[in-house]
Amino acid sequence: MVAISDYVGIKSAWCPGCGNFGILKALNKALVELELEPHQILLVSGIGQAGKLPHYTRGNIFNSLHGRPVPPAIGAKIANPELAVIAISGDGDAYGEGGNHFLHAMRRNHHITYLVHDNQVYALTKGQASPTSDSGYVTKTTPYGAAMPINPIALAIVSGASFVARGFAGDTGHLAGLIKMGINHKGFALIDILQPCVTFNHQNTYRWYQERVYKLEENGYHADDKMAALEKAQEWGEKIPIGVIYQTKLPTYEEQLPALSKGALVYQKIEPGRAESLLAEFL
Amino acid sequence: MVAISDYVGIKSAWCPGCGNFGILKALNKALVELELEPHQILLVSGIGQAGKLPHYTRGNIFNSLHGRPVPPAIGAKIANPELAVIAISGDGDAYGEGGNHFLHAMRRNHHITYLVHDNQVYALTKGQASPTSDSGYVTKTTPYGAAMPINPIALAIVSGASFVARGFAGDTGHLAGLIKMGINHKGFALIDILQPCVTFNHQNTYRWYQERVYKLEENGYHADDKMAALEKAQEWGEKIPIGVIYQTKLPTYEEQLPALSKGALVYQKIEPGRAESLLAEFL
Amino acid sequence: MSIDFNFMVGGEAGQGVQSVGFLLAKVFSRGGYNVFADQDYESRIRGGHNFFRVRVKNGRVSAIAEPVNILIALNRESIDLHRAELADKGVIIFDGEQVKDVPADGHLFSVPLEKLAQEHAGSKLMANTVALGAAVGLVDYDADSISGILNEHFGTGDVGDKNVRAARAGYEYARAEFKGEFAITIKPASNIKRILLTGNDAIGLAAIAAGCKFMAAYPMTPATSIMEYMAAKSTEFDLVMVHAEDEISAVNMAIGAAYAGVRAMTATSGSGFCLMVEGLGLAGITETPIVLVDGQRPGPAVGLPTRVEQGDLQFVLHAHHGDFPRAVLAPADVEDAFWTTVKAFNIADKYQLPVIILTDHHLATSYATVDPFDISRVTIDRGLLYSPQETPPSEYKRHKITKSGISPRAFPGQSEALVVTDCDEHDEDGHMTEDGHVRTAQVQKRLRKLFGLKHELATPLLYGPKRAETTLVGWGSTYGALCEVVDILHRKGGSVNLLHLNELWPFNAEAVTDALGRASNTYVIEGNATAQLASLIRAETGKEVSGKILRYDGRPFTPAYIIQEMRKEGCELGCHI
Amino acid sequence: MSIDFNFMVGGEAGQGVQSVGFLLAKVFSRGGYNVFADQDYESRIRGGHNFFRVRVKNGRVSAIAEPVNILIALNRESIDLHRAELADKGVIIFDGEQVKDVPADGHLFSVPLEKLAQEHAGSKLMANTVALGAAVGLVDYDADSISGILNEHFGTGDVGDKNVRAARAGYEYARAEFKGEFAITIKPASNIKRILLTGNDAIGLAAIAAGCKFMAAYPMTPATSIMEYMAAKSTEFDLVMVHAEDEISAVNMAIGAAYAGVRAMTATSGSGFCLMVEGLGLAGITETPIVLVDGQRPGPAVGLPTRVEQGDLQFVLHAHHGDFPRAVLAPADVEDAFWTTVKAFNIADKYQLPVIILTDHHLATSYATVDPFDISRVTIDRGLLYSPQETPPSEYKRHKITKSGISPRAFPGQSEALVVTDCDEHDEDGHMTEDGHVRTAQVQKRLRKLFGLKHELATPLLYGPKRAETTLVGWGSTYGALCEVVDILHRKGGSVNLLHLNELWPFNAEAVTDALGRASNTYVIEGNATAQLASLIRAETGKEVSGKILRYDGRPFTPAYIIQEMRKEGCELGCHI
Ligand SMILES: Cc1ncc(C[n+]2csc(CCOP(=O)(O)OP(=O)(O)O)c2C)c(N)n1
Ligand SMILES: Cc1ncc(C[n+]2csc(CCOP(=O)(O)OP(=O)(O)O)c2C)c(N)n1
Ligand code: SF4
Ligand code: SF4
Ligand SMILES: [Mg+2]
Ligand SMILES: [Mg+2]
Repeated sequence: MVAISDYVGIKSAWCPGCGNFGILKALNKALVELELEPHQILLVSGIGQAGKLPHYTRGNIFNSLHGRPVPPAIGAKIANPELAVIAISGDGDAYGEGGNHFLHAMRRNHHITYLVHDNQVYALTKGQASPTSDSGYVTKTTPYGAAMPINPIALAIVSGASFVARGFAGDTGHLAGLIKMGINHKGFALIDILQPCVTFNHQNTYRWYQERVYKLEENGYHADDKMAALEKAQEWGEKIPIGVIYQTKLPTYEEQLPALSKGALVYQKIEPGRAESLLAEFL
Repeated sequence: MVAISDYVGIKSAWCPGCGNFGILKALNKALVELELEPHQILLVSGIGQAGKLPHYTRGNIFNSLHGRPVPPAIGAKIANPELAVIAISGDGDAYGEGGNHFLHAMRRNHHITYLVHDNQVYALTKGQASPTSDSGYVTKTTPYGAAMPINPIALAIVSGASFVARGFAGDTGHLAGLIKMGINHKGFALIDILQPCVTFNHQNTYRWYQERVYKLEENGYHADDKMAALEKAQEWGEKIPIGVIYQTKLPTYEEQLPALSKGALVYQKIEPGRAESLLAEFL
Repeated sequence: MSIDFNFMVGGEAGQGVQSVGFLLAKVFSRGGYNVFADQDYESRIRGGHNFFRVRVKNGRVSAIAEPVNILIALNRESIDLHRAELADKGVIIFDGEQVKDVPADGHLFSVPLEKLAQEHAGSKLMANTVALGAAVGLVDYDADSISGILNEHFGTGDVGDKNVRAARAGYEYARAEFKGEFAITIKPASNIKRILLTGNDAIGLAAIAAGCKFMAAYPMTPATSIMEYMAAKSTEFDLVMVHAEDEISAVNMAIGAAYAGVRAMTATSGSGFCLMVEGLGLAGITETPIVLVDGQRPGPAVGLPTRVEQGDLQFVLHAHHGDFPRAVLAPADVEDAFWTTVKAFNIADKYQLPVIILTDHHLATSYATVDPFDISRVTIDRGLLYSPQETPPSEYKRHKITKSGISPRAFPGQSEALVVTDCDEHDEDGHMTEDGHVRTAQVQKRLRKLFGLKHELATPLLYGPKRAETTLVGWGSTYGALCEVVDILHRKGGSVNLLHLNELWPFNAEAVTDALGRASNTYVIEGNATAQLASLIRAETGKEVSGKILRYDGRPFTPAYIIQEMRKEGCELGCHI
Repeated sequence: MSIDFNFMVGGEAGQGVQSVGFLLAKVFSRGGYNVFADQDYESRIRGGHNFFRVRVKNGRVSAIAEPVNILIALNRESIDLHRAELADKGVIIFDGEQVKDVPADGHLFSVPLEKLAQEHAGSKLMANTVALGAAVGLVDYDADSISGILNEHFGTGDVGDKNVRAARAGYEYARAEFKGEFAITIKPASNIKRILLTGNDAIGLAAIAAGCKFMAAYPMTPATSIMEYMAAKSTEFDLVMVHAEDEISAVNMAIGAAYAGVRAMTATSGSGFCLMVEGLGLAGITETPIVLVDGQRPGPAVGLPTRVEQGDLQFVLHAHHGDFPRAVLAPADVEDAFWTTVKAFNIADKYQLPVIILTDHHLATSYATVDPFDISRVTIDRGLLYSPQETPPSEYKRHKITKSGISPRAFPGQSEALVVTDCDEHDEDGHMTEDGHVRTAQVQKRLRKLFGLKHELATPLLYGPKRAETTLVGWGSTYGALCEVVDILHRKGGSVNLLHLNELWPFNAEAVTDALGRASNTYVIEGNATAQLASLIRAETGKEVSGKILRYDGRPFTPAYIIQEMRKEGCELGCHI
């Protein structure tokens, strides 16, 4: 039996009150409820406050470069599809430095779960605007205000992500539910998580989010209509929807690979002799 | 008076019959009709068959790295907004290698025109699948078929591009019109151009496109509604819309820069003495 | 009286270590002292352990030194971690009411920081300002000087006043209650006006003075503060700083702006530099002048993000495939950072190539006092760039072959001359080519620029006697510490000098060969694990040094550390120490 | 009879130059000859000028040579561009009915290619196959051998048959109509079965034999064909080749797969390698074994995309900030490319680090005959990786400090042992650290791997006499041409040998010092403008070579070119030539 106590990592270096604690809690809860043991999961993170998360829980951990959690997550998943692979980013990591990987991983529908701790700011580097900072947000690198933010939810829907959700770090129960669905989903699952940064983002605070978020599933919303989902994805401001915004069934990249039909690559034996047959082609 | 004869560049290295010729013709026509002289324009291209285009016409030319026409175009535009800056890519260049720049240039609404020669294939490297290759398209690097293509039109709309159009290399008159509108548009203008590659793409041929394309403006379509545009952006297959799919007015990145209010940076004098005042801050 | 005094402020991230440290530095800098201050912090925003060291001297100072005379310990950990570093009669200022059960020793001086802050400023949060006051009080320095600085820093309103009161309370408490043997007093020294700034401040300032009109960058420690400085000054100085989506975009935007005719730069650290490598060669082959700052920190990869290393030397020298000319300048200290940056822009324009300013976390973030830069000495040399008033010939060729390798440069839109360039190999016109002869000629043309460029660079710095038994060899930010080592050994009777390389590439093989040839013992001292400078010297001169002192734990060199390591390694110091 | 015969096929891209050339090579390879064939083409798909050279020899051959004995000119330009390269009695096969007004000379032999193609195969498009037949006919080689090969290549159906008929028509026309003095005949030589393949083919084949299960890459000449080969074999050999969105993703995917426990690789060229530099260091600090192929082409930037250069040496040695161990192997020829690749995977696993295979466009795309690789000699050494059957200790530490620097490696999911790693500096457990001592220990641990690794590498190749007056020094793909230079000079009485570096890094300074010390004259011959190997040798040994022969026009070295340049430079050849 898996227990929360199996998921206690090293001491955190986050600020007291940081929204990341809620995400950590929700993730641990989800893993326990899915009865996944630490060695069955692989956490691949980038660099940023969010990227530190894996160290604060337990599992196989590959803490990768800034902006690059997704490619190694993909490589590892292909090498060993038995692992539950969870990639973890901040908003800068995922949508700034890592924007291109984000787009293409979705269109290929790799079977990984992607948690993006979206605090609308670059926290670890001390408060610069991020790709999701609200338009006009003034920071030391955006003295005239941040540009229009990217819309990760809409991007995901039009790029082919087969599971697109938004969570809130302030509601760990709800978030844990989303993470469970994301891990259970066969295909690329994006969960963009509203995450208050108590130190650097004094605009998008717990309060700010709390006053705005509402749960889609409590509003009779169905997540299977792409255009409706795109419309929902435009909602930001007075009201911010959380929950599953879009979900569909698509073949995963991995299940289309004949090589994987014989089991995980990592368990396949190396037999150099088989290459003998290739020589004939060059005779 | 500007004439087509002002726009004759070096001898082309494209294959006879290539769709790129139509794009070249349309661009030249647009430039002449806009009465822009070669020295008033800056063509920034990437690497690929499309990227060679600037050499085959005339203008200031910065033929940049694969996937990187957009960033230098942005830098040059900011340095000298008097230039009409046109960036030129192939589909691999723009949406593969250059995907991240594409996203962010749109959300910042830089005032440049972006022509993407979309032949749904990597031509210069001899026929591999591109990010826009149709799903299932088999090439030497996608033996099990290409993944779901990205949808550049939809991406552009949700990312904040203020002018989003699709053209067809087989209809140079129509395309020239779009390019003119794009250059006249204040803000980021994407023109994704269906471009037959007669050598490597035997699926999406002139004929294939010709049987499918129809002009939006002939169908009473209005390009000012975002959700309608997103719906249009989903259309691909039996019918493929060409024309302006979405257009809106947004402040450009450049017009928000106080430094540019005193004229182009490149014409501003360097006066080291002004920095004297900064010393006091460190006393 | 000769003063060489070290303060240290220790505490968690978020406790104000940085601000107390900076204010201390400012107090004594204003008082006419030379100050050097460095920051040690972790890659986190709250918690952990940070410290800030402030060295105050009435002679030249450009390095940190041990031992600590006054330690302001804002938490228990700071006492435990640093008490061993205390000078004989050093004092630890701490809040005995908050931090209990500290094993007593002669150094401890408890000040009720929180209580005084609450009483005098109405908030416990100002405990750190109380401590600042107490430290200044301990050395019996002018109390009013703090007030002025606090008011500048926090404003003359309520916050400022409260801080002034907090500091005053600490000051008076220390004067009244300290009963130990602390005999050192520091009095305002002179009216000399010096500026106190970091290496990054100097680079930003110089970039503006040099007319940099465009910067694009992506945040990365320790380079971020340069982009923030440029952004902060962008309205006043008519420049543009773009926070790009990634480093690839940043360097390519800068190249585009430079191609269009303005001075342009970017700044990053190792990982970001990795992503700029392709752009570096783009600047190389298109002959576009750009300035890149690489602020080194320990690698590989993310390594130790907030610490120092000199591990990028060989990388920046050889980054990118194929051969093209570049310049690499590694400023020795804050003063040098300013002038190097000015020179970087001039060289870039004159030789139409990328110039790398190779700095590091220590230089980037350490404060030093220097005489205000004489801005009137800043010259602008844009080389063969046609001015807006000139008209390039209409049959203009951007990559014209010339004897110097430098082609006259027009900017797009300037006239009817078309400015054509390509990252493929190109002919003189800038159009792509497949021709082997044209290729060879263009490669040679580009590389020829190195001849002129080499003469442009200064010979390596020589500190100490012209001739000495032992020559230390260093580069970049270790200059201050190494000079001090020379001074110390010299005082002890050693025959030692320093050969310091700051304008590193193109390499001045003659000067280095010559200098090394004069010493019996030569020791390279550098902050990396593989002795990258030693390897460069050998590649360029064939000479092997007698020994190497290498540090790569992420911490800066100090004079004492260097001497201790030299002793351990059995280096010939020429004196007993 | 001694045969050393050169064919050349010239024409536009799209005219089938490559296929005629390849088929010619195949014909003679099948006949028991040694063949070496290279391709010269432009970065375009149609038009321009391409040529394909096929050298046929009955002794060892691994370089191209001038002059041309038979030129198949598929267009006018090919005649104009190459007639000067013809041997004394060389012949130009061309279609005089299509290509008119060619200034006559004794070399021209007009064959009505299109007419014969139309008549015999029903399509003018098979003119190139007619020319193939004519060339084979000219040397009076076995006609049937072509038919078999054409049927293999084009199938036994209609297309194959038509090609057979076209070739036969050309063959017979040549036998019947050629009236000149062409006396050389080539007869099938032996039944020795050799394989004919390119360097890239050898790398792909070796990767599969070595058990590479995962490749991710982004197309780039000349590396693309490796990814295409792996993709083509992926179903049969249970491997996965991902066409990634960019090179950054490619290298990071490979690292992820390798971390997860499979052998993984990527392949690219200079510009793409630039983008992989950050990933290289990620592999370094996380100690993840990966194999990276860098197929060099002329830089900087896009340079000459379809040509050759050896300009990445210093770059790949120093790419990435900070110090960590890597291996750099530069295969000397096709045979070596196979074994080097096998070794690369073993070394990567054994030392848990990135291994770079530094090849170039010439080796990547040139065909050579070699004896079929003895696959039974391929060994798999996965080093300290726990096999799926083993159970790592539950208190497993991924980065455990060991004497060799190598830590036992588990893969995630293998057991309850958690595999934790980080691109920040980390402790033995893999968790991030700020501790200076832990940092130092991890840097040293990683670098210690170089000691073992160095002994793993072969000493540099020595060709020719052990001792000689003159030693040529080369690296990588120039081996064949340099060996031939040694042979030629030796025959003329020169005292010359070759020191060739293929397993380049970690550098074997002792062996190189020793070899260079034995010669009076030492000349580095390499394909770049700044003599990068010479600089490496000097950095590692202090030794300066007597001279440098450098080529950087994008064309490969040939023996005659080398000798001519050595003469121009006044190199000591030890004989008159
Ligand atoms: C290539 C590279 N560029 C820049 C950095 C510096 N850096 C570290 S974290 C970070 C941004 C963090 O923002 P985000 O991803 O939103 O994470 P957060 O800290 O907000 O959780 C940056 C720019 C880096 N480590 N590597
Ligand atoms: C960094 C880098 N990676 C790869 C390449 C090789 N390359 C050149 S063009 C190209 C793709 C071309 O496809 P696309 O952009 O669609 O242009 P097209 O040729 O189809 O017009 C590639 C992969 C390169 N030059 N640089
Ligand atoms: S800086 Fe912000 S995101 Fe980072 S730990 Fe603190 S509160 Fe959390
Ligand atoms: S390969 Fe395709 S895209 Fe390239 S020139 Fe030929 S037809 Fe055009
Ligand atoms: Mg963030
Ligand atoms: Mg394309």
